Amino acid sequence: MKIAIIVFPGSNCDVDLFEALHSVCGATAQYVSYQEKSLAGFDAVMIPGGFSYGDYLRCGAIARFSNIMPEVVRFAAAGKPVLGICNGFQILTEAGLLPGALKRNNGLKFICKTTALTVENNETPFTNQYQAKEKIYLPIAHADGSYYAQKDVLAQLEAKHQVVFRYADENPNGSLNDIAGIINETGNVLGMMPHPERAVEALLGNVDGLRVFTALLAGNGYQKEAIR
Amino acid sequence: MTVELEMSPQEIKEKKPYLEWGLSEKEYDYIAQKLLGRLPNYTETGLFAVMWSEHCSYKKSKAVLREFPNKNARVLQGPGEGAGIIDIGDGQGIVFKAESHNHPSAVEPYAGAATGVGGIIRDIFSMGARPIALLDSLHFGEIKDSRTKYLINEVVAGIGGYGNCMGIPTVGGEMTFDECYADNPLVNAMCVGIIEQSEMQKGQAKGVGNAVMYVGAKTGRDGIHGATFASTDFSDEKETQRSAVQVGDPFMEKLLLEACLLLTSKHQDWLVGIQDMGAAGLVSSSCEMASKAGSGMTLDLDNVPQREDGMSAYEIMLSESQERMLLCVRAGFEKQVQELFHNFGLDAVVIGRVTEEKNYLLRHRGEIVTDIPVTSLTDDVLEESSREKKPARMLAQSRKPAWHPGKLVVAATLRKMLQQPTIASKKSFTETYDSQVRTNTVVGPGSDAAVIRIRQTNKAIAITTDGNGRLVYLDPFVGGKIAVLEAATNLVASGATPLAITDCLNFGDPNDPEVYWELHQAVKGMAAACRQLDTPVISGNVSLYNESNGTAIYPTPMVGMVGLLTDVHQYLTPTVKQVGSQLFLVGETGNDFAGTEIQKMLTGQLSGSLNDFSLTTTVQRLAKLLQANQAGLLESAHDLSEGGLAVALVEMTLHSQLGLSLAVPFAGEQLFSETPGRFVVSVAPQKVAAFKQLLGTDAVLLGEVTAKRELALKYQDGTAVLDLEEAKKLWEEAIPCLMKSKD
Amino acid sequence: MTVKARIFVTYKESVFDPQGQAITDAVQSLGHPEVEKINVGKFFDVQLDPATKSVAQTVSEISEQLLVNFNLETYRYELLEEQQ
Amino acid sequence: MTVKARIFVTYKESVFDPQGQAITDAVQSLGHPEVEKINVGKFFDVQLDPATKSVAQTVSEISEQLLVNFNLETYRYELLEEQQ
Ligand SMILES: Nc1ncnc2c1ncn2[C@@H]1O[C@H](COP(=O)(O)OP(=O)(O)O)[C@@H](O)[C@H]1O
Ligand SMILES: [Mg+2]
Repeated sequence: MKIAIIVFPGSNCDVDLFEALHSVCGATAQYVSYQEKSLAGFDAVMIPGGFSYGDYLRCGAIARFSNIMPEVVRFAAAGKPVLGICNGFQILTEAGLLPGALKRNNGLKFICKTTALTVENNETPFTNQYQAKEKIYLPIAHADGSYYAQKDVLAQLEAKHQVVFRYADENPNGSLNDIAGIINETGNVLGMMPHPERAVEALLGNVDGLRVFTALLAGNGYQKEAIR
Repeated sequence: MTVELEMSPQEIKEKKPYLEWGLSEKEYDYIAQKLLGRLPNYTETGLFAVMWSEHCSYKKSKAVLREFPNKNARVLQGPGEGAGIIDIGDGQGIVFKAESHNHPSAVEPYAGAATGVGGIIRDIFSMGARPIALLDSLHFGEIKDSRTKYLINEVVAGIGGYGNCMGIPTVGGEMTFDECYADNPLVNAMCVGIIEQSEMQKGQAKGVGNAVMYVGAKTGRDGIHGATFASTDFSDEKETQRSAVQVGDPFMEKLLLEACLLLTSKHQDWLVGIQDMGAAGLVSSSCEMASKAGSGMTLDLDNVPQREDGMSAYEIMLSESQERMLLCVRAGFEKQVQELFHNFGLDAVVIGRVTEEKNYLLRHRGEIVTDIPVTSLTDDVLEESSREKKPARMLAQSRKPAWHPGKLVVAATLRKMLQQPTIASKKSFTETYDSQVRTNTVVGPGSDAAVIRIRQTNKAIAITTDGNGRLVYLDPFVGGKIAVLEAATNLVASGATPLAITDCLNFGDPNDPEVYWELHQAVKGMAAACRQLDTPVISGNVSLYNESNGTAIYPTPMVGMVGLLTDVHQYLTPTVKQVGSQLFLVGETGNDFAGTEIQKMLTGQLSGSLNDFSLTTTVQRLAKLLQANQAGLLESAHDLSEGGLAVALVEMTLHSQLGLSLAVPFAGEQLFSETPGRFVVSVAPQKVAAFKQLLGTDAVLLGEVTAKRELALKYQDGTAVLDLEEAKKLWEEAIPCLMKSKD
Repeated sequence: MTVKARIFVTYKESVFDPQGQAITDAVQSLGHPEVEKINVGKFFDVQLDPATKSVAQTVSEISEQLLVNFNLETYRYELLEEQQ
Repeated sequence: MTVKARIFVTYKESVFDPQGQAITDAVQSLGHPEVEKINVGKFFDVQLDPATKSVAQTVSEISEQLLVNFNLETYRYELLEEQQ
């Protein structure tokens, strides 16, 4: 499996994602510039965290107009896996690949800390190595991670099991329904505020994020559902 | 914007506007008579004023700084460049420097702190290094009035705002609170980078005909006279006259960082030298680059990218707009460099050339606005000798009997002490810093030092910032020794061998002989400790005139120290690990109460003289502890600092579910004594014999780790029991509670 | 010719605005009981040349494409007087 | 009685506004050459009871105390129509 890591001006978790995939998981990963117009040859796309375009205007708002984004949209429409982490999640919502939006944290401050999460949906290509309702711990690091969607959208997300991760002990940012990560209806585009790539090595004190990557790399047959 | 009509050279001579810019009459006369042999024009006078300011020339502190050791076999680059470099083997180096942004932060705390961070990051990547960590050292007034709370919130937000956006983790630092910093907070930031030794850069402009290129953000009227402003003390009156505040753009700097590193790592053949534009912007970067290489330079100011209309030569040269760098590019490669920067969406413009003649020639709107010898700005500064006098308060103190807390109710005292802001948890602030980005942070904020893994090797570095103005105030020499020693003990407690330091010397007005004496003595003390530890000073920064309305801060030298772990897995944290492990106190405890947290808490003021101590003995102790750790004998370690043994013991349990049962061989109040150079370590039962043999009488067994969540203490004149869950709560909630309280 | 349009962007009523709340609280605690509520919004002063495209059209295009996130926000605009 | 005042806060002219620059660039690259420049500002809609203190006084007090950073910013305000 060959994974594209999209690099926007201001992305800064690109290296972390690369190291998690390459050094830790032994996967083939490659940086792809926002200026590129093709994703040919890639089997999965990941959009890393950071401050694309300085988070000016709204997080992810300007990045979504890059050359590469129509290609990411096509890639997603073809049912191939797309993962957006933190700023990547924000970009996916701005691009309309995921519903809703991410607002300023209720506490108005940037927060970097480990949060408890429940895996709400373990039947996605990214989470099928977790147990249903498993409690895991992943770091967050964001100022704008408060998930918002209108009532009907929220109801639909819940009804269709599109909420993948939920904050468990404490809601750090005011997200509606304690949402930390959601997947699209077809089950191939995941956006999450917590950083699984920061939790893949025992040396750094946490390996709870590793299975997001190993699940995808193992490709446990869940894509068949994604491709309608 | 109105274009100011500039004074003629004759008018300058008569009206003496330079006095307000910080140039003395003696200096002006020297420039006119000895250096130029004519009257300097408006622009030239401005250049001299800013380049000869303390901030750029160190004219007052230079003599003192020479006392610092700055070489050993590991030093690849000492003071004099953007940052110092130290060899860590495998062809790699660690690059680091600290810088103060006290005055800008007092005026505009968010932007001041943010641009302080931005500036120190540029110093690191101007050397060709990838920044890998940030630390800070912050000193504020007591958390009681809304102004202080505002300053704290904004400064912390500014530091986080810049570092987080850059993707450089803020991994540690220190924060203290004392009324002396209320109007003059100290905001020091340190940046650490990693470099391939083959890619080391210098800020030099050599090779006749080579291009001087400007890259990055456009120039505006920001912070004009910022550098000279930093060199004169504040009074409320001046505060209203300040010039435009510099605003940072970390997004721009992130692009600049990536572009510059691409240039320095992949295109060394295009590049001759690189330097950031920091204090005194274009003038200081360009003339330093020329003077270091013994070159001349001409600049065409019309080519400087400008954000505002009608800027004068003076304004263009002195602007402190952020996120700009100056390059010297080999003739013929200008296009390639331009293209490289354009790919990042950045301006890159040829603004001048290196010349044969040794003069500094500036053209603006068809006129020559400056024509002076390059070295006159950088090398001919009149160094000022200063008068020194031991402060009267010290003489008075030495005649008084030493302060002693008397018999204490230990548990109650300890509970109260855990709530002192200087000791209480800083998590509510450090949590707003991204401490993990780059995924190399093995130990982040909240331990003795941060530990950062070096990828592709088995190594790690440990980093800490320390300073204790209270001790330096009572005795600058001994306090200076302790400042360096405390940094070293923090590294050793993290498992690292200290390598080198950077510093920020935050002092008052050096024209006051007592302040100058403090500066000199503190540097002597720091230098002595550095020599004993073999940790040279490879970079640093001086911030003088830290006074407001005539009252100086405590003299507060900040030490930033970097250490090496040859095996990352040997890192240590203070947290105890398992029931049954034995706790040892390493180092002797005396009656050291002058300038301590207990003195401040109980009396509200500082008094007394510090007891001097032997650096030789202490440094030998550090070496033994490192040896013990390398032999795998230590499970956890913590050095003792503010609050003494009592506080350290609680800190070792805060992040565990365990307790301690101990008996200490001295009186209750001595639990709060702050004798420097001490540690507590925990040792697994099967390692105790080997540990005892190695440490000998230097280590005293205190007791063991228990499963009960309490600190049970026996001491010579009593016993105490502290509920650790309660203690943790007090420690965690103290600062959030103070920050929320109404005035 | 150049005209200036000011586009006002605010959260929809139903969206909680933590900043507005925090500012209201802060202002009241500073001793302003006369202040009942503060809402925060942002505005964009757009300087544009209406020769090829009407102001209304430019404004609606750039708002929809970029300036406004319709999940959360709504907008209005007005033309600014020249002397402004 | 309740009145509404709108306080507009903008950067002073000489202060560098990176956000405005980034948005201008983005809008232009989206195919809007007719847009020359975009400046960003924020506004506060203050709902207040002018019984005890005049609107002008409240506005100037809260602007100075909290809403405006005079190192960098300036402000203006206007009264909003009731129907708004
Ligand atoms: N302003 C700050 N920024 C980042 N980390 C901080 C800051 N203040 C304190 N810390 C962290 O809190 C911990 C305790 O700090 P301090 O009490 O100064 O430790 P020590 O006495 O061991 O030097 C350290 O890990 C330090 O990194
Ligand atoms: Mg310590």
